[in-house]
Amino acid sequence: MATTLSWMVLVLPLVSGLVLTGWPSEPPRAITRVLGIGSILVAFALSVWVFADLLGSPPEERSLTSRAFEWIAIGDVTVDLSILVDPLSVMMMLVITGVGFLIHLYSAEYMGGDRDYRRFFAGMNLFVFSMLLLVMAGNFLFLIVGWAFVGLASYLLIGFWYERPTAVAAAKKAFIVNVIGDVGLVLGAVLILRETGTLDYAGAFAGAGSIGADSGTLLAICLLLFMGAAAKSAQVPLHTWLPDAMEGPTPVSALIHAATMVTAGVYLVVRCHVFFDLSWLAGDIVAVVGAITLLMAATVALQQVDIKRVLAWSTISQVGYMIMAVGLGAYASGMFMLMAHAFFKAALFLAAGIVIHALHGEQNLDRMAGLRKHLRVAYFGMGAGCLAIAGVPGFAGFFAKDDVLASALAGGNVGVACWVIGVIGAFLTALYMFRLLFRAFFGPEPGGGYRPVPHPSRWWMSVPVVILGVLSIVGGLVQVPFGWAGITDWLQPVTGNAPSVLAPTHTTEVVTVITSSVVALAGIALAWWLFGADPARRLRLAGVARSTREVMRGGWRFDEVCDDVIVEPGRTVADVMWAEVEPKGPQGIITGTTALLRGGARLVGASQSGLVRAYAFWMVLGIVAVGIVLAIVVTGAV
Amino acid sequence: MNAGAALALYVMGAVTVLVLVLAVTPLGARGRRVPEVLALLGLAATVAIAVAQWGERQTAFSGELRVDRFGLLLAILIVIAAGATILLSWGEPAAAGRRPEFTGLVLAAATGMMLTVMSGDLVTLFIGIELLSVSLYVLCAIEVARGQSLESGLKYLITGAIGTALLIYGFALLYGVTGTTSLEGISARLGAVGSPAPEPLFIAAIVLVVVALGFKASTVPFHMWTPDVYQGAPTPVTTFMATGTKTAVMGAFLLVFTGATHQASGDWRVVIGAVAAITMVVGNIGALLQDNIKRMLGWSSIAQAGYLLIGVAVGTLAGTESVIYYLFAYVAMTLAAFAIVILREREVENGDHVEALAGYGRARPWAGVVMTLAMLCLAGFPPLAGFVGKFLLFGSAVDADMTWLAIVGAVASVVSVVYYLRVVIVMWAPPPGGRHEVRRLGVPRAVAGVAIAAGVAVIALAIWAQPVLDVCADAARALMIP
Amino acid sequence: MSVPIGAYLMLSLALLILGLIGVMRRRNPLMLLLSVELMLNAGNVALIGFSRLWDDPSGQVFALVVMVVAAAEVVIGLGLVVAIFRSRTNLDVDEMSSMRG
Amino acid sequence: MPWVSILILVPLAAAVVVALMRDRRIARVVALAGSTLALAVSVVVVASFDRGVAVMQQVDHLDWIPSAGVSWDVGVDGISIWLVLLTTAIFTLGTVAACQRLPEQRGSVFLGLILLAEAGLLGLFTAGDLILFYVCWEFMLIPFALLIWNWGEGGQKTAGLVFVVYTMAGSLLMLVAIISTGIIAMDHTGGLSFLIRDLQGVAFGEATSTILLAGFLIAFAIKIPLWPLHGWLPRAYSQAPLVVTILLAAVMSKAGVYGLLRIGLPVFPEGVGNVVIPIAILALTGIVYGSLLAWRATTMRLLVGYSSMAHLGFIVLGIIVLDRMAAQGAVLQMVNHGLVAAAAFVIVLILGRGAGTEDMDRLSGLAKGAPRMAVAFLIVTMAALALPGSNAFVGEFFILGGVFNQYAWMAVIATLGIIYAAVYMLRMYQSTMNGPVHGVRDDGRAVEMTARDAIVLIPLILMMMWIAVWPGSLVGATRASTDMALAPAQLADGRPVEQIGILPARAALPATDHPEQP
Amino acid sequence: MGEAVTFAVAAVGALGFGIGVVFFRDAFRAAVSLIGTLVSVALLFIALLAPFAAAVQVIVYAGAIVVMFLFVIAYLGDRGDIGTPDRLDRWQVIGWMGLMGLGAFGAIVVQTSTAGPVQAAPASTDVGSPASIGDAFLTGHLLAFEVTSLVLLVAAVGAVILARGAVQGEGGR
Repeated sequence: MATTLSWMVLVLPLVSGLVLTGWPSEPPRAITRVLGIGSILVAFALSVWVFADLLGSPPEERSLTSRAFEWIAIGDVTVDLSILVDPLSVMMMLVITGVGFLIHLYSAEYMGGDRDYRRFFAGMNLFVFSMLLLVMAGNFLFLIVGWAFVGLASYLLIGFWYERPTAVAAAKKAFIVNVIGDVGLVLGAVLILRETGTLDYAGAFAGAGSIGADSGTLLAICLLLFMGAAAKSAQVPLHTWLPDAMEGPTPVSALIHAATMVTAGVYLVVRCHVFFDLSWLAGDIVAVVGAITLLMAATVALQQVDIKRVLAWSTISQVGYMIMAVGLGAYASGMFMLMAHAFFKAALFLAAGIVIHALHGEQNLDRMAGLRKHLRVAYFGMGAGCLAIAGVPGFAGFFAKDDVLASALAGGNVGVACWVIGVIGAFLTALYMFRLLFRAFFGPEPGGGYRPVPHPSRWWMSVPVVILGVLSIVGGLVQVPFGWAGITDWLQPVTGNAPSVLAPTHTTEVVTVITSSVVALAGIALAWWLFGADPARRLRLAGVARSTREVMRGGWRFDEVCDDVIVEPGRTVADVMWAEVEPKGPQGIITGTTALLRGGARLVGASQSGLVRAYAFWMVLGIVAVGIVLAIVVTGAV
Repeated sequence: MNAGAALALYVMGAVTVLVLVLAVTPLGARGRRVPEVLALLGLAATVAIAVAQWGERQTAFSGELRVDRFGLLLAILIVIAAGATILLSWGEPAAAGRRPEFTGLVLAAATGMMLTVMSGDLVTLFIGIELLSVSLYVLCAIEVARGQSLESGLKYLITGAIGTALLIYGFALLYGVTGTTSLEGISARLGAVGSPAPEPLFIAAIVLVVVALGFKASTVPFHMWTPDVYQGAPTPVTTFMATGTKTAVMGAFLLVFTGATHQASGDWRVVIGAVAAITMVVGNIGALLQDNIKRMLGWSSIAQAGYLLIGVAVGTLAGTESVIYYLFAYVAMTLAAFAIVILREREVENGDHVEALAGYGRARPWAGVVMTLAMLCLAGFPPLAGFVGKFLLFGSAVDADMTWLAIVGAVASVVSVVYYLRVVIVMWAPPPGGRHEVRRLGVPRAVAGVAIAAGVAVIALAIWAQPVLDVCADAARALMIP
Repeated sequence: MSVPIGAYLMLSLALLILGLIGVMRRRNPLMLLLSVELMLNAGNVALIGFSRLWDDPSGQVFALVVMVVAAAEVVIGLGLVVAIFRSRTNLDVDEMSSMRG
Repeated sequence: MPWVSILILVPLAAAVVVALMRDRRIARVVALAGSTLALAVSVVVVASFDRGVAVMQQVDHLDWIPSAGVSWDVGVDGISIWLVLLTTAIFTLGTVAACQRLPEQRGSVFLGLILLAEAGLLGLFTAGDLILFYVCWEFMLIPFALLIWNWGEGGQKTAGLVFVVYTMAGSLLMLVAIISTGIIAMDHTGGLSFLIRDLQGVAFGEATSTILLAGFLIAFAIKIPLWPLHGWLPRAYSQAPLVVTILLAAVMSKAGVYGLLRIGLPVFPEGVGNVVIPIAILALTGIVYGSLLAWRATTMRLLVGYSSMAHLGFIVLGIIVLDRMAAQGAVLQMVNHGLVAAAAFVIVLILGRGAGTEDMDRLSGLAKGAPRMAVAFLIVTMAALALPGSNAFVGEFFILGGVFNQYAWMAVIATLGIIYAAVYMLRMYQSTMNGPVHGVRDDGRAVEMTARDAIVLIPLILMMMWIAVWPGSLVGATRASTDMALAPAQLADGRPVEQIGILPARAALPATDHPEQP
Repeated sequence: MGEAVTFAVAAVGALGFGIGVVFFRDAFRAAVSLIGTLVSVALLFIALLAPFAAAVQVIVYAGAIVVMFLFVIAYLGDRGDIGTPDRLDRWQVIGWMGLMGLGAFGAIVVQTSTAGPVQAAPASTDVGSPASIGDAFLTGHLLAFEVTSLVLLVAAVGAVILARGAVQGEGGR
């Protein structure tokens, strides 16, 4: 029963996306809305039904696989088109379709003014389908297919306004980084195929033991898979595409670059936790990368001026938290953070969307202030989001982040180091989020008031923000320290109870709760002092550590380094090939032989002097030549 | 001494004399085509007799003439070439005033060629070659009014005379070593002695014979005269030289080397192989930049002589069989090519330039198709007869483990593709002056007939390759096993 | 046969080479034909020498046939020379290179 | 019913009839009828194909020159079945495209030559006799060469000549190699025969086998084209009329690879061992080199041309590493690349016609006026860069898998090709479709895909989608034959037995060469 | 003994006149020296017991052919011969070397050859007599005999064509 429903959840967005694309001309707005949003709503409803169905059945029967048909039988491996419905994938389905529905609702109005209304919703639906395929795939091959479709959808949506060269470049960059990630995943899958002989999750994980714990191959598998995850979840080396991806419309940023796509990496690590359990080194590497990303992104977010870029860097930082958690083995807390993050980050983005929409596309913080009087809903959304993300006790973020940090503290000395970085990160998060809040919503209006008074948006946009706001407040109660652990119990059948799976102990809970609360409040206070209380103070402090802040605003120069190290050498090699090697090598063969033949022909022609006596002369030489050859042959032969 | 065996030769001789006599009688006057018709009838009779005598193997004139399958088959090919030449020269301006003499001389040359291929004795072989050469000297220079024709005649005569002198000297030495002039006697004498320490005189004989026959077949060190003479002589004569002489001289090569001195083949295989290799390479390279179509076809015939020599150099049964088959294919392709050149020459001034053919394919599609077929066949493109011939020749070379010869042949054919296809390009390219100014001159039916027949032959030889090959195999066996 | 066959062969070889020298040296076609006659004679000497050696008549028959052929060639050669002379004044063999390449 | 012989003779007959026609309209109708009839016959052949059988099926044998061991021997097996269908399908669509934009000069001959090329290619893919294989190999050269000369675009006419002479140089060496193979085999088997199935059992011995294989490989390398011998590719692709380029890139480029798998591996197993590494390195160079040049290419044709060189490098790599999965992936990839290359060139055709120029840098923003074209172009681009989920990905994934099993470092280098594929295909798509509208009148509506273009493009895309959704249907048929073609080479190369698909019961075990060889 | 003397005389004569044929600048003297060569060769034939051949040589060769030469040389006068330097000078050296090589090759061959029947033929056989040659012609080489007539016929027709062409060229009949 659950599997048939899951197939419907998967197929619905695909069908609606294809219908919208295939529609002969631009369909009326109503039909686009019904199809686009309706399909996601129904998908969400069915997901809830599946969730309820799974909840009803005993834990050990919650992992169901269903096979549509034998996709390919090649060599001695057969791959089926199959889906895996288990607590992990259902949880992701809920997040994707739930938050997805709200964002679709929101974008109905946000994109109201755009000519390609139908193309937007088709893209969004195809994105939801790809994300569902990714999380529900039953084997590594269809994971990769889902993975690539998600990359394609994000390419299409980032480059939605394709007439803007910056958007086109951003889309290309995102896609190419995604392909690099894909390559990592493909090589990982191929290595798994070689070692375990199958691509199915069940078979691969069963065979994982035979690869030999902590062996080089296992490490290679984990790192290759993580390479894919890092590209998708924008971790340190491969994160440069996310800030540029803000070129796309805000709902796109909300759905893709906050709630769902960036978390695919986390999902992947959790799904393949069997490999990571067996290789502690791989886990630690992942955790360290998460930690570094967390810290680096937080510092950069502090300096951003564009409202969406602040949120983008904050996403990179928050995902860093999740990657750190799952790296250390705290799978449940990582997923809990993922869910909570989906709620408050979506709320923040949508609120920002309202602001941008109201100010007719204005995204620069310097030209915003005192909006709380005009945009009440945005203020509520942004406020709730900030409180949640900062980890103020009682809000969703607090419980999630606390769970992560508590588990980290219990995870050996690497865990402790991560805990410390996590705490610093929490402080910085509170600082930059409330900087955003205070600069945008508090203080006097710029230039003595907005000429066209920003009018609040209609219900399409307000309702989702409010719902998400409430969720960011309430969402955390699912798993409360010292209370109940909803998420851990729910994911227990998936993550199992391998020794390396981390859970917070009593003491670490207490310590973390105290420290994170103190740190959060300190961050808010500093932010109020810097930006809230006296807007002019910010200008006075502009001179402090100007050069480092410049570097931090540029994203620690990752873009420039990457260009110089990878892109430019490739370009020069290609130019050398095109200008030097091609004309001399392969083309050279042709021009060379033609010249040779032409020379030979001229030589032979010249010898035809037309002089009779010359011919007689050549005959004599011919006789002598034949004589000599024969003499050599005869003496040689004899 | 059964004279009956040589009936075919009698008929040819009689017809030749008869036609030459016509030159003086009024019957030879312009208008009525008496000499040509008489000649064609004679040729038809000869073929009929040759086919009738196909079965037996016998010698006439006490060994001087071997009427066996080998001789008869090549004789048939020669007669076909002669008939085609007569048809091609139907309205030939060069032979305007002196048609009986022209036809008579062609018949004389044909008789000489038949004599060469059917000879069983050095003297007959020599006199056959000389009759053939003398007739062709005159034929080349028959268009007395045109300087180039005379020039080609004299060039051919002078270099021919030198060749004849060397041929005599070679045959003399051969006679000196073996004491007899009959080919069977020579091979018996060589066989009897077993494989002698190579008698130096015999080596000198081989050198001179290879040189002399090489000259007649226009192989490379001795090819210099060919392009000039092919360009200067009237085109039907050039055609006859390219087809008939080549067949006769290859027959002579086979008779002397594969036939008579095959015991000593160890010695001459490499030499002829080397000559063949050089001929193929230089022949093809020489033809690359030619812009006069007759001169280009001259160079191409040099190259084709190289391919034919592969079969001779190998000295085996398979080699001889493939030479004979390739001769059939070669005659067909060359006739087709020259027929179109003649057709073009009659329509436009200096028609023998390659540019003159520009766009001709579009003006006369059937001529274009025939010329394309001829060129593709000469280049060795499958599935035409040229390819089958080359395949058999290369096969025989590899079979006698002279694979290097096959490789040189392959490389040379690649070079040949360039200039053969250049003609095809020019043929089908859009005509220079927009619409093609083909004077609506009536197409001489005889020439068109030869062209189409040759075109069809090129395809037929490929499709029914096996029956033709069986006939060639019989001929080869007749030669090899006395 | 007191004089060995080798001597006759050396003589005929000498004549042959003399003929070849003549062919390469002369530019007048007439003189060329003369040298060719010389080479033909060398052939005849060899032929008749071997005929004597083997005591076999076919050598001499061959020699006689060669003479006939030589005659025919000379007839046509001279005819050509006369014809060319009438169509053009000088008779330089080198001039006759209108066809080349 | 000798369906396979009929399959070859139908286009041949149609070609002759069409070429001789004066009236262009009737010529068009007959040409279309001919190619669709050929497609129908090929469907019949495919329908009556028995998947389990590895050896050649539906064989028609007719002696041509028995004394020289040459015969008309055609048949179909797992490797060639889909290539035959690909050929007839692409040529039918090619004929449709040609009929839509028939050159005014001698249009009927243009169509005739296309059908002639189809006959040659079909002969090549079904030939069971080496000589017939060679004859068809050369026979298809003539029509393509003539097409490039008389109706070539841009620049002088040398491209056609270079193309023919270059291929002929290789193929004539192959002819000598074929003859040597036949004759050397004669000592082993008594009778002279050029049938591949007879030559397969012969143990040539390592040295001879390698030399003979080298003779074949040069010809195949030129045709594929492998890295250093691809000089003819840019000239031929840029100067040929686009309809011809479609046929060249989609179908003719498979001749070399097909020859490698049909003749190279099965007939010379001992020789393959010491050829694997050199060919693999050349293939890898081809992948990287082709991708780099595609990235720097100026016109769309060159970009797609060099990219097809990279893709073919992948296919060759798949075959040469002697791994079952890679080889089966390679056979599937041949079909995939055919479809993708054809679709890409059709799009270049439509863009070139609409915008008047094929220079990518002078066009941009066409998606605004041509949304349907943008969607089609996107699908083809994604297939061309082997996006997971596309048909090309299926082949590439399993080739990578197989190559990874044998030589891991090769697979890693090969992935460079995938990354660069994304770079240059996106460059092509974005520089024409996205950005501000420029270089075309009325907002690019001229470039929009009309119904006429759809007839050619949509079938190709549908076929691609079919393979993407259910590749098993194609691969199932090819497995047995590919394994049989690979087995002797794997044995000779000393691969572990469990990697070998079908133990060559009939074919002699060259390694052991035990006496009771059949 | 007599044979050695005649051989010596004939050899000297032949070579001397031969050099004359090749090197005389004047055409007439060259033709006359050719006659000398032919007569010396005839002498050789006599030494080789081939009297009939010698006779034919003198009558046909010297008598007919060279006379024709003389006649044509007289007809053309000195217009035929031009003193301009020939254009083959730079190749001349290689030509001479080629000839020397040929000569050496021939000499080695002649010295080392062991051709010929086991026992030498007796001196006094009448092989060369007209009777035996006639017999040889009509039995062994009848066909060659017949075809020579055809060759001469062709030569005659050729001469007529060339001559008539030339005459018409100048407006004759």
